[in-house]
Amino acid sequence: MQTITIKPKKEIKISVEAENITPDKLAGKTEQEIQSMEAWVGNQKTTLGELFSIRVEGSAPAAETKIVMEGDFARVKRIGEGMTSGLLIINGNVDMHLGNKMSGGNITVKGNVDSWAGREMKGGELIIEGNAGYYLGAGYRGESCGMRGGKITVLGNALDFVGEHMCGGEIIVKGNTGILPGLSNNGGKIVIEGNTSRPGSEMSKGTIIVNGTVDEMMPVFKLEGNEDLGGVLYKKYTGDVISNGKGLLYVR
Amino acid sequence: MTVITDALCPFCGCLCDDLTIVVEDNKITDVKQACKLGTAKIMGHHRIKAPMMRKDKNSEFTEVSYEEAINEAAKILSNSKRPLLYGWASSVCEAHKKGILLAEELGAIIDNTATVCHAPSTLAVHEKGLPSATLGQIKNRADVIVFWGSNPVHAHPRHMGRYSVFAKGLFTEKGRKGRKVIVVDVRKTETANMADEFVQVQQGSDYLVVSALRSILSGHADVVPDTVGGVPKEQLIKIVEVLKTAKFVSIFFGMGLTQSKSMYKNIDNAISLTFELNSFTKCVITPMRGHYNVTGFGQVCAWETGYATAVDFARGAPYYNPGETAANDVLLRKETDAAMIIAGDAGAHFPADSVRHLARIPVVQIDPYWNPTTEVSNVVIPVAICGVEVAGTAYRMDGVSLRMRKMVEPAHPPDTEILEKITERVRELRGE
Amino acid sequence: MELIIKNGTVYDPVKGINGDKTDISIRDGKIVDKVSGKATVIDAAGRLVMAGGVDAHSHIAGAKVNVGRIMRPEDTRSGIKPRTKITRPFTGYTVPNVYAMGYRYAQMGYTTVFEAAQAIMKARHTHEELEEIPIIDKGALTLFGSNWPTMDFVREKDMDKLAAYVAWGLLASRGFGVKCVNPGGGEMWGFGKNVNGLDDVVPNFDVTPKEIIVSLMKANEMLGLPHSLHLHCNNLGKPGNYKTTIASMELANQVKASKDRQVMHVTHLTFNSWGGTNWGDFESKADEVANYLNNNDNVTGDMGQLIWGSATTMTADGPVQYANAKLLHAKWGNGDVELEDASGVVPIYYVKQISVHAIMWAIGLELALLTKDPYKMLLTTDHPNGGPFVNYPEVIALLMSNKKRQEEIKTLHEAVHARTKIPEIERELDFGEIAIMTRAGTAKVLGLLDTKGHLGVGADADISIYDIKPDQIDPSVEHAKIKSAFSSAAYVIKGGQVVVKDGQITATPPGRTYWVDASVPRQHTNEMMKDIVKKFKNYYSMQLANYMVQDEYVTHAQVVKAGAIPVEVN
Amino acid sequence: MTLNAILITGRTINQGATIENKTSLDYQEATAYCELNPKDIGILGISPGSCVSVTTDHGDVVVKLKENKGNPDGLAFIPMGPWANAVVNPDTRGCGMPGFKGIPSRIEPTEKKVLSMKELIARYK
Repeated sequence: MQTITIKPKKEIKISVEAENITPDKLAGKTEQEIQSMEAWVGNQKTTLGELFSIRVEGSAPAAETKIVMEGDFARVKRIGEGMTSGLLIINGNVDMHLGNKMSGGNITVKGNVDSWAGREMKGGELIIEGNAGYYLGAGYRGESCGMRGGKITVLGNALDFVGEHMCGGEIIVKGNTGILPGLSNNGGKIVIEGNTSRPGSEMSKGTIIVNGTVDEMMPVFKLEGNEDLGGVLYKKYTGDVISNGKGLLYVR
Repeated sequence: MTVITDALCPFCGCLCDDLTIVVEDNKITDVKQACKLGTAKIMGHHRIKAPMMRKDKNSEFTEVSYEEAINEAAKILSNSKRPLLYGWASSVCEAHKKGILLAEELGAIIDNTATVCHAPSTLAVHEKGLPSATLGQIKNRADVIVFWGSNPVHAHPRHMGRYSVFAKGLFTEKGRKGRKVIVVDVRKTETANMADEFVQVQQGSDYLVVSALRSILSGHADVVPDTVGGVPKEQLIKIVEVLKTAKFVSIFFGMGLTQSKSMYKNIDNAISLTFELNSFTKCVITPMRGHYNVTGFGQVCAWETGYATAVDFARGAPYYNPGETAANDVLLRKETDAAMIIAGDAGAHFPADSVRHLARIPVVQIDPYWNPTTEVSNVVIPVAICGVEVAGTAYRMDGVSLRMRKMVEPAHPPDTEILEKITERVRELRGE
Repeated sequence: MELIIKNGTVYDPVKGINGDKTDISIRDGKIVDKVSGKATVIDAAGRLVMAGGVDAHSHIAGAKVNVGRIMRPEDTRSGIKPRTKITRPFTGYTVPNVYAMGYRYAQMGYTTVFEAAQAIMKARHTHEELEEIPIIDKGALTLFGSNWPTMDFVREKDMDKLAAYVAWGLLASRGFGVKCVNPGGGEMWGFGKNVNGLDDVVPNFDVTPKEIIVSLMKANEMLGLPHSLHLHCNNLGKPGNYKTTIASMELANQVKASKDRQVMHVTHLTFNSWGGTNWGDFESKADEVANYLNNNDNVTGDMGQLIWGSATTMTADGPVQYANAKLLHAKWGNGDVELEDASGVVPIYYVKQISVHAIMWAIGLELALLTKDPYKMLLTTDHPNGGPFVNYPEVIALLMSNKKRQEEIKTLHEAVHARTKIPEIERELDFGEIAIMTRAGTAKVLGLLDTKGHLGVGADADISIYDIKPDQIDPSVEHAKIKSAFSSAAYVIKGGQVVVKDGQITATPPGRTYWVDASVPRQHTNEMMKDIVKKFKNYYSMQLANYMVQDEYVTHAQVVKAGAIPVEVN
Repeated sequence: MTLNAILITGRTINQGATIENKTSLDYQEATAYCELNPKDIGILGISPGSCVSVTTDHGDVVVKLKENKGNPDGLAFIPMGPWANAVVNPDTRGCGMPGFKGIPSRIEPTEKKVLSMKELIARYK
């Protein structure tokens, strides 16, 4: 087991890009090695050591590596990018693109995350105890596929475009979401415990379950009747009818 | 007296190229064929006379030499860790190229005024493409014209005469009489008053209305409720009928779509409607671009960087993600630590919080006119007016590029020259 | 400035040099007989030396290329390289930015590339991009196949006016040659329709694709243009279209060449050599097309080879692109140009296990291997339609190695066995044949053989040196080495300047832009212009005075004069 | 006396004609106003030409009241420009575009005067 503890040295105003902070990249490295790894502040190339105090205990492969981040990372982007295994625990807020393209391992955030968390995620688990920003588990501009696998859980709320272009995997939002969750869903599962608006537009596959209220329904769904899901009765819709979509939308 | 014919108008995205300009003693004394907007710009307004600087935003400006101002601008920009180069719409493509090079040198973010106008249209194009046509194709063929969330009577006064509603062409010899005009808006505008069919949408509901039209078009009227976004179902059915039985449909859209609730997804959806209508008829869709060369910046930026705008060069390679790298994103997050505003007016057209941040950081302005950006600037460099005093390239709203003429000799240097000198000075400061 | 390349193994088919050790002397950007002792020496040390590559058909600049970029940020991000002291950033794979376009061609040893289609009305845009593409020489072919003036003059059978219009259109667009895409189809796409064959009548204009093709070929020869008519056949993208393709090729017999070259170049034949009647019985008819070429000397073609993975289709063939977008559920860019033509852009992903794609992959290779004379079948991928040009080395390796082809075939949909001939073809091309398909042949087809495509005295000093020793390599076995060497030239010399060393860009001079200034009798132009003036007054959305590409947009022009018919002196 | 309205901003021809002349009174007249329909104006109980304060979650601004019969009930319009931007929603919603349309607002008569462009921007310094 290797544990790496990372704390900001000072308040960060200009966004830091720190895609090196993943178990894959830090596993087996010493404090000194990690400190000398690249990070960017705006247009300035710097090192992780300049920005963060880093403590390393033990040495292990990525799968047995735990990164613990203490403090405010609200201006640190791309943490956990592409991670394949290991643990990443953030006791604070984080900036955009958390866990983008991750395919394994586990990220837990105690605070809030900014937009594009779990973008193009392929596997692993992302747990956000606070709120999420826009485009949770979505895709990159122009790509036809967003999240493909893995699981994202948000205990708070998420903003617009949750799971845009999702092709697989699962997103659970315990609170409310903004507009257009599951837009162009092509095979993912989204569960919204709270309220939302305009869910499931252009869905071709996948499932969206809304347990709260739907503020505005898209006029693209066919009401199929009621269905019992685990003891709860839902209105079951299929769509999007425009493209003969096979998506399922359940509204309580 | 000199008479310049076939001159181009440096105001809106219509880029009218049939103006006649009368010049006497290097002064424009008459503008013919232009609309109120074009005439006002070409006839000219009060100008900033000389470069100005000040240390503190609340103190008065002092006039300085161009050299001093350029030197200070270069210092401010090269000391910045997160510089923003914003504006560009009221400038020619030749300046855009210089600006992109400067952004590369600085590791800056470069963004243009589309960010508060049609950049969402570009986001939609990433999703669905853009089935469009040149304006003459529409003039010669379109028998149904739709204006959605746009008000050309105010924003593009000659559009309807030259290209759309009234224009006559090979297959549209009857002009207005042979056309059906549909206007979709949240309020009854002057454009709506000229329509054969006005569709009043509840503010923010455009996305739902487009989807309802698509559902009806695909034979699923059954899933559409009695009213959608305030529009009765019967009217939606009627419109679908008009659209699918037309010979050539042209949809024009404006900020009513880009700026309302579902933002770029409105356009994304409208492009899908366009796509699907092509199974029944010919249909094209075109953004009503605001500034005369806001389209040009997107074109130049795309061929130089691969992305149309909001490009972040911080790490030496272009990175693009509006919502993260657009001008207001970085201003509102208070990330930007210096800005250059050129040929666009962030002070007037950005939300208060963004302007508030500009008021806190060093700002360089390059512009012919005194405007709200001047009020928050430290260094102000006046330049010649592109398309009036400087020749160069501009792109019409339909992506057709044209060469702007020079009408009179400028008293100020062109922005290309200022940008070149700033770039040179930046290199010197960095010891390159 | 003098340079000498010593000890290279030279392939220069034009001069009959086939792997000989020959020194090449360079002065002031040209190849010369000899240089002084002060010349800088490059020791090629037995390595492969060829003339700089010449590409006769690639979509590198202009409106539709930029539509591709704007539509595809996901493509832009896939090829990113930060700026260096010498180079601007590289971006994109199928739709690279202007810099990557020039750099990547140069890195492969290509020094001249022609953009395959520009509408006159949007030519200014093409030239803005061409001006920004570093290093390589370039030019653009201008679309004439659906232009209203073309169709009017064809209907009126007024060849003088048509020739005058072509000459004027080339001047207006600073174009190099006559491109004709799905003739008549561009006009019909104006109302969402298409032509279905050579004898369909275009409504309102009362002409057929056949008449347009033949008339444009005649006008092309009347003007003695360096290049022939460059044809994208009707019915592209439809199973069974090989019949239309061959019928189009037969039209070449109606016209006599004014120069030592073909009268018709039929482009991206991978997309036009299709048998079958639908996607179910879709099959290759490359053999029929190759057979036609083998028996006729007035037509040439290019491959348009398909490459696995991401591509961006872009063409003036508007209707085919809508069909593609529908078929693929893909995003769709459409760009009708008033009175002139159409265009469309649709991304595609070519997959080995899709039968149609596997067959298309085979068609390109069959065309190249079944056409006996490599001067008749140029190497292209119809960038970025079949795939991006950076894959030319892959195509070269496939053509030089049956072993590689057989390995590849094993990974493909089984349809490649039953519905193509590729598994049985054993031919392997040699370096000389590759030099023809990528240099000598392309230069000849373009009519640029005086200065391009060879290493004789007087040629432009555009030279590539590859890290292959032809006498020590068996391309059939060592195809990976072939691919890697052609991907990253050891040296590239452009206009006498070293621009690439060990695959890295070392200098970025601006290239030149070729365009053709063809003269016709003034009275023909005057008569023709009466029509044009009317069209601008009534139909165009812009003024005639603002239409033509101004000198400011072609700052490194290489003007080729043409005009074979007797020209009156004023 | 108070009207809750959805605010939109946008172009007008006079805003455009004065856009390069932003220090002028013409520009202020062309942009520092709020349009409501006669019914909504009736609710406010004042006449066009009077000053109103427009307050949103994002700020407040004083502009002149104008009548526009084309506005539906509860829809307010302020031409794009610094006065409108004092109250628009800055959130770019992951797309780079601030909220220039669809902002819930409270409109009230006021005794305060419309600030000049310079005074308005001075508030941000």
